[in-house]
Amino acid sequence: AKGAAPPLVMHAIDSGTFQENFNPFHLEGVNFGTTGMIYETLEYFNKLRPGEVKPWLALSHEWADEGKALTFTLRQGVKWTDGKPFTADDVAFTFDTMSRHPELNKGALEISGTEVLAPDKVRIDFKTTSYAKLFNISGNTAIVPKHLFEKENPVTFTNPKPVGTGPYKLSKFSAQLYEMTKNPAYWQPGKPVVPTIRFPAYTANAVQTGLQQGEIDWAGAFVPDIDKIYVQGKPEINKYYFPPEGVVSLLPNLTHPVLSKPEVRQAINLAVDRDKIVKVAERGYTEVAHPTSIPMPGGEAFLPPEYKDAAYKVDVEKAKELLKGVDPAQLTFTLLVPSPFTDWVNAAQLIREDLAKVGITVETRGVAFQDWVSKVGKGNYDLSIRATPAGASPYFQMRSLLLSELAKPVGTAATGNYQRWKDPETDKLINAYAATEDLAEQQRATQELGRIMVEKLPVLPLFYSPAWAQFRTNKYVGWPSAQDPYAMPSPYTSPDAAVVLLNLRPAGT
Amino acid sequence: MRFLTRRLGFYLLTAWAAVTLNFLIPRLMPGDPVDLLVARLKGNVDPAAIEAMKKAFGISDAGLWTQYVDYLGNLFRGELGRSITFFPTEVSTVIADSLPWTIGLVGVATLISYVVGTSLGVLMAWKRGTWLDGVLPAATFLHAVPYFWVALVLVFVFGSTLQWFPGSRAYGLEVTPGFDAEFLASMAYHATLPAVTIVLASMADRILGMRNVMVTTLGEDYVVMAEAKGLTSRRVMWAYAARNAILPNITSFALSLGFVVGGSVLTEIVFSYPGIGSMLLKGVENEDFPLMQGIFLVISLAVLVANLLADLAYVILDPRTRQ
Amino acid sequence: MSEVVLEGRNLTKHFRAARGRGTVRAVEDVSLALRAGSVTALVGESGCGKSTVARLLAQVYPPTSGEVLLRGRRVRGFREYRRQVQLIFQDPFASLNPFHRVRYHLARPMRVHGHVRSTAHERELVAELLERVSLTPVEQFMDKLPHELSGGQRQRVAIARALAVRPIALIADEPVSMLDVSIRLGVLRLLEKLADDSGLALLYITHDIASARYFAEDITVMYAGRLIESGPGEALTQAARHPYTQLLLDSAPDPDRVTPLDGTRHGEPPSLMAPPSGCRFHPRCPVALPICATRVPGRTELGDGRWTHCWHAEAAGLRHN
Amino acid sequence: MNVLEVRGLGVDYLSSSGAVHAVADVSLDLRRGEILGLAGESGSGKSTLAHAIGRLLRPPATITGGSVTYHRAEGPPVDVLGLRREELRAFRWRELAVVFQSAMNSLNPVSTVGSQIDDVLRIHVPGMSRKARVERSVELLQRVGISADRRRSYPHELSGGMRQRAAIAIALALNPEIIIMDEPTTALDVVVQRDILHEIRALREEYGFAVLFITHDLSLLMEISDRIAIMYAGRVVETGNARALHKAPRHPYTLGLLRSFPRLHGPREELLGIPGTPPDLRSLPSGCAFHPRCRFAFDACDSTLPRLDPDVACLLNEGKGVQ
Amino acid sequence: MKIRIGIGILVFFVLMALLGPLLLPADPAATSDAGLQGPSAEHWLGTTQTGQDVLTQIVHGSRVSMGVGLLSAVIATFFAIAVGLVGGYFGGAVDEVLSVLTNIFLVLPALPLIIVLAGYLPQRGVTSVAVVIAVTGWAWGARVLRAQTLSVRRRDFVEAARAGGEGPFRIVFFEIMPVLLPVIATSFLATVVGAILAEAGLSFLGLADLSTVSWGSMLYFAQNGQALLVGAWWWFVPPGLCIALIGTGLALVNFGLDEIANPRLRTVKLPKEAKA
Ligand SMILES: Nc1ncnc2c1ncn2[C@@H]1O[C@H](COP(=O)(O)OP(=O)(O)OP(=O)(O)O)[C@@H](O)[C@H]1O
Ligand SMILES: Nc1ncnc2c1ncn2[C@@H]1O[C@H](COP(=O)(O)OP(=O)(O)OP(=O)(O)O)[C@@H](O)[C@H]1O
Ligand SMILES: [Mg+2]
Ligand SMILES: [Mg+2]
Repeated sequence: AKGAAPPLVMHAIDSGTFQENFNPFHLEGVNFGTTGMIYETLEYFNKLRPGEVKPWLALSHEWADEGKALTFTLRQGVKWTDGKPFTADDVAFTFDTMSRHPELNKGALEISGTEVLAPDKVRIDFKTTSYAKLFNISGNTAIVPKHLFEKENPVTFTNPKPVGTGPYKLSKFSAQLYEMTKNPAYWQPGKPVVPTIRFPAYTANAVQTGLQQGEIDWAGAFVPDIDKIYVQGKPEINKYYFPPEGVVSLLPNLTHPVLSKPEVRQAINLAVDRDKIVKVAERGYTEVAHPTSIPMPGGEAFLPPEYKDAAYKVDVEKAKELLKGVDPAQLTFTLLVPSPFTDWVNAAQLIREDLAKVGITVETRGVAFQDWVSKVGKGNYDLSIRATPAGASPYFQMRSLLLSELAKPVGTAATGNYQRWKDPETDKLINAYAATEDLAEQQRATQELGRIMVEKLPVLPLFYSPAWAQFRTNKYVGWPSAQDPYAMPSPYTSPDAAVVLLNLRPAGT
Repeated sequence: MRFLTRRLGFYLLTAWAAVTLNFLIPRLMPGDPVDLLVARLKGNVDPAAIEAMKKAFGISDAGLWTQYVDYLGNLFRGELGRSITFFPTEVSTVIADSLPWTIGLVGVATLISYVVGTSLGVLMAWKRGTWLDGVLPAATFLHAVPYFWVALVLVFVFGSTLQWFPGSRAYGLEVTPGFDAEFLASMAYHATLPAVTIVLASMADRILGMRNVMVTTLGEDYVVMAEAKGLTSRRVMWAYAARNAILPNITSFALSLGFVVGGSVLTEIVFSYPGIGSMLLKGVENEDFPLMQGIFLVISLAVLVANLLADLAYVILDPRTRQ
Repeated sequence: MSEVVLEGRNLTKHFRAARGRGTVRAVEDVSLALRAGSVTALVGESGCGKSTVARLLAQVYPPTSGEVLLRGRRVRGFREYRRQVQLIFQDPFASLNPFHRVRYHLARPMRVHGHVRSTAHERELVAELLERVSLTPVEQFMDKLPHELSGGQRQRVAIARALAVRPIALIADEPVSMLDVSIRLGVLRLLEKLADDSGLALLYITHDIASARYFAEDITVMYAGRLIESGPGEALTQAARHPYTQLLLDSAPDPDRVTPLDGTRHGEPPSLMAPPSGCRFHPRCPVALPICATRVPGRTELGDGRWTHCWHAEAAGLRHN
Repeated sequence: MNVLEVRGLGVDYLSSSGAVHAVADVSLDLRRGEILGLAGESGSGKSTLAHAIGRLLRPPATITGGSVTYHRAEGPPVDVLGLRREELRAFRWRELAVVFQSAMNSLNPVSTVGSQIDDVLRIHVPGMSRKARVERSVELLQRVGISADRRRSYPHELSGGMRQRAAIAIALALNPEIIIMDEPTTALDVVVQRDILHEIRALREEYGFAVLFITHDLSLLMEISDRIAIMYAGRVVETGNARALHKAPRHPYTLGLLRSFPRLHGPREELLGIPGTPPDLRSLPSGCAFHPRCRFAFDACDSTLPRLDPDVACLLNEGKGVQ
Repeated sequence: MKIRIGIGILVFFVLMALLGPLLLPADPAATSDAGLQGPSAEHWLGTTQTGQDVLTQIVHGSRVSMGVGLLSAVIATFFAIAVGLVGGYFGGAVDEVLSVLTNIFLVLPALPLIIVLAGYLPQRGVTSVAVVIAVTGWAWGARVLRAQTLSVRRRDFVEAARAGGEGPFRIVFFEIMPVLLPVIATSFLATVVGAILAEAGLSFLGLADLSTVSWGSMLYFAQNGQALLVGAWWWFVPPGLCIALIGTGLALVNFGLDEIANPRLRTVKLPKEAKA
């Protein structure tokens, strides 16, 4: 009937079935929507506009004690869906729980204690300077109700009947489908507009058919031929938007005697035709990365000024020139890619073709995902391709790409800096960023890091890893766009998806 | 009876070996689940949390032997641990949720394939030289087509193009699980294509196996004698020839169940069927030791039990093994 | 009398029955001697243990108890024994490997036992063997596969193979029962000739007592795993002393028979898993005495190399003395 | 009075390497109540002939010509080869029963002896009550010397002789006019064989059926049969009264066969045997198929095919055979 | 007849594997701008999404797929012969141990086993995949061979060879094995089919080396590129069809072998008369 707004069908994560788990502390197995739609964070960080922070459950935050104490002022009048008020106790409880249970502390926050200063004021104390972890603290930690969680073991609790502060409530659950309906008492008046969200289970295969047949309103899927399968000649309704959420780079293993030579990396850099990779392997869904690797647009302020307009150019002759001093017999590498990532496998093939032109022999080897994770983690590879997530600001990306602390010896699994870049200057810059709250200073440090990226080539950025988002405008409009990137458009990013939902309005308005 | 006792002993031994291998194999896998988790979460986890997570997942650094003893002890108590992929759900819950689907699908499909395939095999042997011989090349072809290829073609033709049958899921989104007619109908409707895949791809084995044994059996004196006795063809064919020819096929049938289950992994994946095959692949992809072990164990034990049942059936059907 | 070449003394063989259901007492206390240049027949119904005796003598099976002596000595070495005692099987269709040519079948034993010096020598020896078993022209037969030969020809190859190692004793386990009547004769004659010419000691195992009469000097009759009577062929077939031998003789088809068949049923041969106590024949014996059911009759020597195991003979013997 | 007349019957086995003429131009009479012995070397076509008479041949065997006529005690003669399916079923076992060589193989290993008798009764005597059928089975078994409690035994639980008796009991179930016995005692030892032969004769006296008794043991036939037919390479080469044949065989092949059997009693006669080997039925020697092995062969033998005229097929002495 | 059709199919594919890459020397992985084009004079079987020529891929892939099949069948058959013949011939404790081993491998779900073993290998190339498939695929053949050996070992000619003084090694490999050749051939051919299918399945799950062009990896990419949904049947159908055809060919040869060993299995033309 007219007037009754239609439900929105959403597909976030490929899955055959759902398990009944709505515990926001969990990383895996928790159903999408738990954070953002049911539970909320203190603040909202828009990754598409680094530096933009919006108050959410907290109205403001304030650092003290050289980044070791953080005080939040909370929003008043927010209620849990069971009617109990949201207070500073809940916030303190949430952070206490994380410090009590390190396995739930995914952001590795070094919490030393919490203190409730007033019903709407709470202070969290840290062992070390934690300016750089603000996103993890306030942007990525869902606050849970103390009065319900204190009775449970948060590690194993599956929270089948979640009670949150968010715009939605869980209304129905089965292994193939769960539904959320709007929280009538939500603290943002008149919102949300979408009354019901349905989450049917789709596997990676089924989702393609689902998109083709118009079953899904909002998805975040890689679609091999988006025009044919999804758009189907209706670009006005069947829209998509793939902003960057990180960078995919070619990793040269710097412990390799040949690849550790800058001129070799330089030659590779000049030989690889990134435009073609983007067009053929990535089907034009994304863009060639900025040489600093900083996601664009959005990261302008973090770019070193002299490289603002830098771009890659293929120069086979110069590459050959650079390789003159290297024994051609040594220019043989294997390029390790995870087989399931077909676009990377194709990209690897293109890189192979490009490098062959400058006399570098590359053997591409596709391996199982876990094998790839293990080999790259332990540094047992020559060349590989890997994505690095952007995080709330380019700093996070730089840190995980370059911090020498992360580069473990070959044979030990690393959690970042897989190419094993060791440079004291880089480390100094990264530490400088973390030691300040001042945005300008942070930007300066990041610019320096960008300069290192361009000049020393610790890794070779290829293209931005796109955030997938397909959405239809026949039911609702107001989706994020390149013109208005108010949140990550992908349904699988939290809490951004909730922010998007709160922005939707019925079509035709 | 002695025969059965001996077999039972053998199965226990095999079960123990399977359990032990199940324990060892996942531990020989490269990488570890937390690394994978980190990789899949694209670095949203800080390394400091990893140690704690390992502990929570029950990944211990204890010696292999201690782990083995613990593992056996837990098994005896029926504890399979918690899944890592679906943390903190218990593996037994995951299996309990998915196993019925597989058993239902694979069980019914295998049963159909067995009954139809065996009957066809019998008929083909009986009516050699008629048009039924034409089934042979068709069966041969189906025998050689990859399971998933058949499945994908079926999905494309009957699922996407004609839209006669759903190409994914175990039941419609609109129905709520429960034992009512609507749910059961939806279930059967959704199971059609996957079942057809399994039947098509596994029936050939049954047809060919039965035909060959049957042809040999038809040459036996007792079949000629039955015919000479003036019995009806039906009776000769079923009570004399097929009844005997089925015996050597029982064992191979039980063993092939393992292969059918293996094949159903692919089928389940194509059809997004929430069975144990999909779970297995998920477990393998995520190096979810507890889940993989649990599923390994269930499949192995199921095949063992099927074999034991086949032995039992053999004893019941073949008076020569009684005594 | 010529020298005893191969002798089995008190041979007993028990098998464990399939799936562990008790023991099969296949052969019990059998003593048998083969003499050079002479054919000894072992006669008995199917399943009475003839083949087992053959295999015990050939040391294919180890005896449960008793011993096998070759020229009065125990021989230990596996190859050494094979070189001296050879076995010919019942079924010429099964005893030749369908995959190997005649030449291979004959050359292998010679090679194994080191009788061959060179390829040319081997060929010569093979030709000689074929000649001995009358498979001529030799050239033609040498390269044939078993399926290209008729039954009689195959059995000749099998015999030639046994001869290839130059044994001193040959055990023929029903060598002609699978052959057509019309060609049996040729094979039997060949065996007879080998015994005569080469001085082989030959054990001819058969269930056809009539052929034993024709081809063997001595006949030993076996029943349900035990020997029951033995003696020179002619004497034994014309005047059997043991009731079983008599029954066997009466039962054999004989177109010349004048007396019509009598109508008594004789029952089935006993199971070797639970053989009858005492004389194993007593349940079927028309003249059984009470003692037959309880005690095993000993050997009664009847003179002229004849002896029997029967309480009647024993009683008669006692009376005579 | 003939109960069965075979005229000019021919059977070929078709195969890729040429047709095997297993039975060629065979004519044979079976008189009411007699035992007709059929002897010949292995492969001479005895079983094929018997199967042809019972219409039991399976592909690749084909009847190439001739006729088989059955004469009831009253009523018109029956063309056996022309019977339609239903008529054939009635003919089988009511009029003609078969006992095969090895009873182990001709009894269905998975059903009891009793039920195999019951099978026949149920199909052929539809009105018979269950109780009556059981009684009849018991009666039949007792008639051949098997105790009633063996009715529930499976074939493998019986000894060889008992099995053969059971097969005969099944053959007697409907009091047929003709029983074909294809080497019914070959697998048995002589004492048991003797008992069974005796049984057969006694039953024949009692019921008056005619027997076609097939074996390759000529001396056995001489003893049991009334008349004898000798086959060689698919043809009947001599027929005649058993005694007469024994005393004065006329075909050189019969003579050779007779002189191949060592005798148990009387003087040691010289054994002749037959030189050479049986012929390949695909390419028979021209003329008389026996001539390459015949010691009496003369020129005409390799060109002229002798006909059975009236009792012997031999060119010697103007068709009268050896004299 | 059957065997002839079967051999015909096999010869076709063998020729394709041997000569094809010489006739079509282009790199099968080479990409071009002409993506997702249907069959044309230039691309007989069309192109993939990244503009690779499907025909070139099929031809080059045949080497890999058939190579994997052959290699793993050779290895598996080797194991099967060793375990089956030795166990069957010697019997006793050796046999008990070997049959327990065989049965365990029969019962264990092969797919995860394959993944584990693949991960355990230093290299995950075509060879490794073949080895891994073989390691999980020998048990069936061993079981069949053991059963056959058990029956052959009791045959007189084996006894005769033993009585003639032959040693056990010679008996197993020169007396028993030749007789089992048809069985070995049958099991070998069946393993080839199994291995080709297993490789395809593994690739389809993304668990094999996908940077090598094989029919399995083609299917994987076709599926990932949703070839059917975008209507690119020329991309999806040929690899599957090739696998099926080669499997059919092998199976037909197998039936032929069976029929030679057991003539009763032959299909026959019934003469009109006998049918009635
Ligand atoms: N390996 C064995 N295991 C168990 N029992 C056996 C074995 N070999 C023979 N027997 C049993 O021993 C008994 C004697 O067998 P054997 O083969 O010696 O008899 P036979 O007189 O040669 O019979 P036939 O005339 O049928 O060849 C039979 O009951 C048989 O079942
Ligand atoms: N299915 C068949 N295909 C081809 N030839 C066959 C077939 N069955 C039998 N023969 C051939 O037909 C001929 C006659 O066979 P048949 O069984 O009638 O002989 P037989 O006299 O009964 O022999 P035996 O005494 O061995 O039983 C034989 O040469 C045999 O090889
Ligand atoms: Mg024997
Ligand atoms: Mg016959």
